[in-house]
Amino acid sequence: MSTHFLNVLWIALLVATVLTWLIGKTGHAGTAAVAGILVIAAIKGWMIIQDFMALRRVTFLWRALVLGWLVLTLAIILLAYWLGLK
Amino acid sequence: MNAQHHGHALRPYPPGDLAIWVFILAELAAFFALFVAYAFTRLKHLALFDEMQRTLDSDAGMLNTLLLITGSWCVARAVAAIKANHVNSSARWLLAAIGSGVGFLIVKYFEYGAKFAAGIDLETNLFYTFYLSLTMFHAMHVVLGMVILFFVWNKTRRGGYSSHDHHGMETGASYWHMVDLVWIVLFPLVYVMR
Amino acid sequence: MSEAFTTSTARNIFYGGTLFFLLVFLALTYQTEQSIPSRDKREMLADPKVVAGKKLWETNNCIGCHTLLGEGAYFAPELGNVVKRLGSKEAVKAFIQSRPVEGIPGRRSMPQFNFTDAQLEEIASFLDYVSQINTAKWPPNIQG
Amino acid sequence: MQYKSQAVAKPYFIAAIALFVAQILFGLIMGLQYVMGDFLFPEIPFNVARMVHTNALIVWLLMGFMGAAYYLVPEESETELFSPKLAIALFWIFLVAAGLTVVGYLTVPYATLAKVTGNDLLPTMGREFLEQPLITKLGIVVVALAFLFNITMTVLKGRKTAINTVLLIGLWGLAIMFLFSFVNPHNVVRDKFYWWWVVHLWVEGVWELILGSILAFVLIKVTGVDREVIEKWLYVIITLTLVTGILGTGHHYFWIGTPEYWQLIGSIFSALEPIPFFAMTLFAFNMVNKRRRDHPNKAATLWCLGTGVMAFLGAGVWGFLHTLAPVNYYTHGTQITAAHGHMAFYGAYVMVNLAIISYAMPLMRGRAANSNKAQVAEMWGFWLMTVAIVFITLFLTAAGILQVWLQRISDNPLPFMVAQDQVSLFYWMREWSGVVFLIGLIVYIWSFFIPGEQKAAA
Repeated sequence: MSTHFLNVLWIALLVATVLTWLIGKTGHAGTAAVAGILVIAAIKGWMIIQDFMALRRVTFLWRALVLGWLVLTLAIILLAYWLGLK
Repeated sequence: MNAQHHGHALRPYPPGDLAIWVFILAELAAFFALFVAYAFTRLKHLALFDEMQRTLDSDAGMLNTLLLITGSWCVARAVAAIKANHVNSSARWLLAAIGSGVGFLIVKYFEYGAKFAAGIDLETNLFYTFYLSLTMFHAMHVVLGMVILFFVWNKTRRGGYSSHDHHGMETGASYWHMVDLVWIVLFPLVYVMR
Repeated sequence: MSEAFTTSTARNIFYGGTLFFLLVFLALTYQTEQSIPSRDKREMLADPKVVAGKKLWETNNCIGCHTLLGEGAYFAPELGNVVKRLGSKEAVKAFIQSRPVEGIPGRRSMPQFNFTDAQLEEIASFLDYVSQINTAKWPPNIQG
Repeated sequence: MQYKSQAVAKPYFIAAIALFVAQILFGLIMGLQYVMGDFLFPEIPFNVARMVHTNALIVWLLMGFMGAAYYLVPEESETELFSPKLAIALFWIFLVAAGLTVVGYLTVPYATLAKVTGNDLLPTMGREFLEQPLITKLGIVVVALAFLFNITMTVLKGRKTAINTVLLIGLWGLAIMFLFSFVNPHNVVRDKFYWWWVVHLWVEGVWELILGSILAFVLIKVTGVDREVIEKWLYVIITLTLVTGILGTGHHYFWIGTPEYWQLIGSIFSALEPIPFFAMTLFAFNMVNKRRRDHPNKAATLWCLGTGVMAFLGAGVWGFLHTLAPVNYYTHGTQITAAHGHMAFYGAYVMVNLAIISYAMPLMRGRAANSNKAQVAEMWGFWLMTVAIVFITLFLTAAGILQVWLQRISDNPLPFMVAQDQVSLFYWMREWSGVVFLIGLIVYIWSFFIPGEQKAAA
């Protein structure tokens, strides 16, 4: 993993974090905000798992376990929020 | 080791010791259960959760996210450095990661301090039960991660790891990334989304 | 496999993980001790009858048939809320006193313990104390 | 058997099985009292039968653990036991104390027993599972300390392996947690809070370490799989056990006056408690599949596999069924709890004891394994007892569900005793399953008396 790529990733994660924070700060709520925030969280989690944890070059099973955790967790949260928005 | 950089062969096991991965998966399962419990309890008490969430300090939450991401990045750089046999540089990156952990705890100290000063505790209401259980449990993981990183740093600076042997460092690094990963879900869930 | 998974790491994780969760548990224990005075009606323990009643409860092995706040044997009714269920301490005392020595043919029966009036008052006071503990709305209804 | 002193385990195992018989007989008495309320009344009231049933269980499991420790520690440490004489002396002290306690339960009213055994000095009696008189409790502490001294000295002078280290941690934990049986505050909430430190942190904590190390030892012996591999599994399993089990204590703190955040913590961590049991099942089957030798003792292998499966079902699945706070609100203190208790104790602790007994007894009697005929009888015992416990559990679960419905959920909740009458059919079926269990136990014991025809132990 090149260090340059790690640096770019780091900056991207920082920006994404500020973005999430801004959505909350500006008082956004409801379907669009929840969906946006969860998508950002998914992307951030995905980057961390693939490149910081370095599972990108590991067999499918291990990646599936951890990425699956991320997707399942966010999906269930989405479901619970969606039920609350109805 | 070459295959890892250039080839297409997939490694059979994740970086670090398998034992830590079993532990990581168990921890992820615990946090999964906590997150799901939070989301569905909120569903039953929407008004309370939305109202109480506004009393949280989302600036502190954001700052802590930045710190943990930075800590994760430092550890990733430390692993990259040791793979290039840059022992001193690797040790410095580890120290920086521990530093970000210290920063996280300082922010938490002020955040909790404000809450406790307002007389809030685990039993104030259901939202605060969740907020405090989740974040304190996570903060203890930060502490554990720092303890692990401390041992890894100590061994690194004594020349215990090299480009050939950094199994132990990857073990500690994997745990630290897990602590970051969990927070990536926790922050929007508890501080931001409504 | 052997390189990916070492016994020494597994051992260290065992010690570290156990210590970690033990500390969390002890911290929660401390918090619980700080917090329960608001729920456990400890002020009622100032009455020596309640303390004596607990000892009678124990030395007659009531827990061997009954549950108390849901813990014990499941052979006889829950007693954590029995004062409320029967309506008064007097009703509880009357029930205990009325048990036939030889039991009831074909049915479960509580033994006759031949308590004195003072002892009956102590047991009833103890059960009254337990019935006032804040149990997070358990049991679901008066039947226990 | 590689070391002479391992033979001290034999009386422990024999006494364990004898107490096992007593436990089952009193279990059958209680089962009958559930449907024929006046059976043996007032001679042996239900609470007395129950004390004998549960205390005999605890004592025989402890006897088994001690026997297992005496058997496996010399072999693991590759040295003779520190003091075989002490081990034999402790055996008689423990057995006589246990016998006298049972005689006390059966012959004197409990209140009188409390009076004459010094309960007034330090009231500890009359709490579930900790009914033993003060002097018996003190005796247990003395025996446990002397036993631990003996075992620890043996390990210290010999080889330290993961198996004997984990066993030692488990046994020390067992002794230390037992000290909380002397903590009995007047405050019922605090009384219950610390009572669980003995009960829960035993069976869902340190006992699982003992279980894990005994199972690992027998699996090494019967499968010939590398120690390295088995020891890694052992560490991973016990890590998962304590990581989930310590905070899992919270599932007992839902409704006893403790703060309500325990509903969250207890639900989460006890929901994870099946994981170590599942890992144990995988472990047992994996090791047997990877076996490098076909050990002549097929029965011992069967008990090991049985432990994996039944502990997972009883402790894992049946525990999970009613551990989440919203479910437990309705099931707390009903026959559901009894159903879980029966299968969990049998699956985890009874079976692991029978596994080490099955493995070690033939060796102590001078043969590698029992004759084919004896093993077949033993396996019949295995299946009869295991199937019987499954049915006991199923019938108690059915009784529990019906009880919860009638007494707690329906629009017109019935009084306890009325609901009990409604479920009596299931109690009858449970009692008949209990009879089958007893038959299984008799067959199991009979298998010890079938002569061995196999060659002498290697």
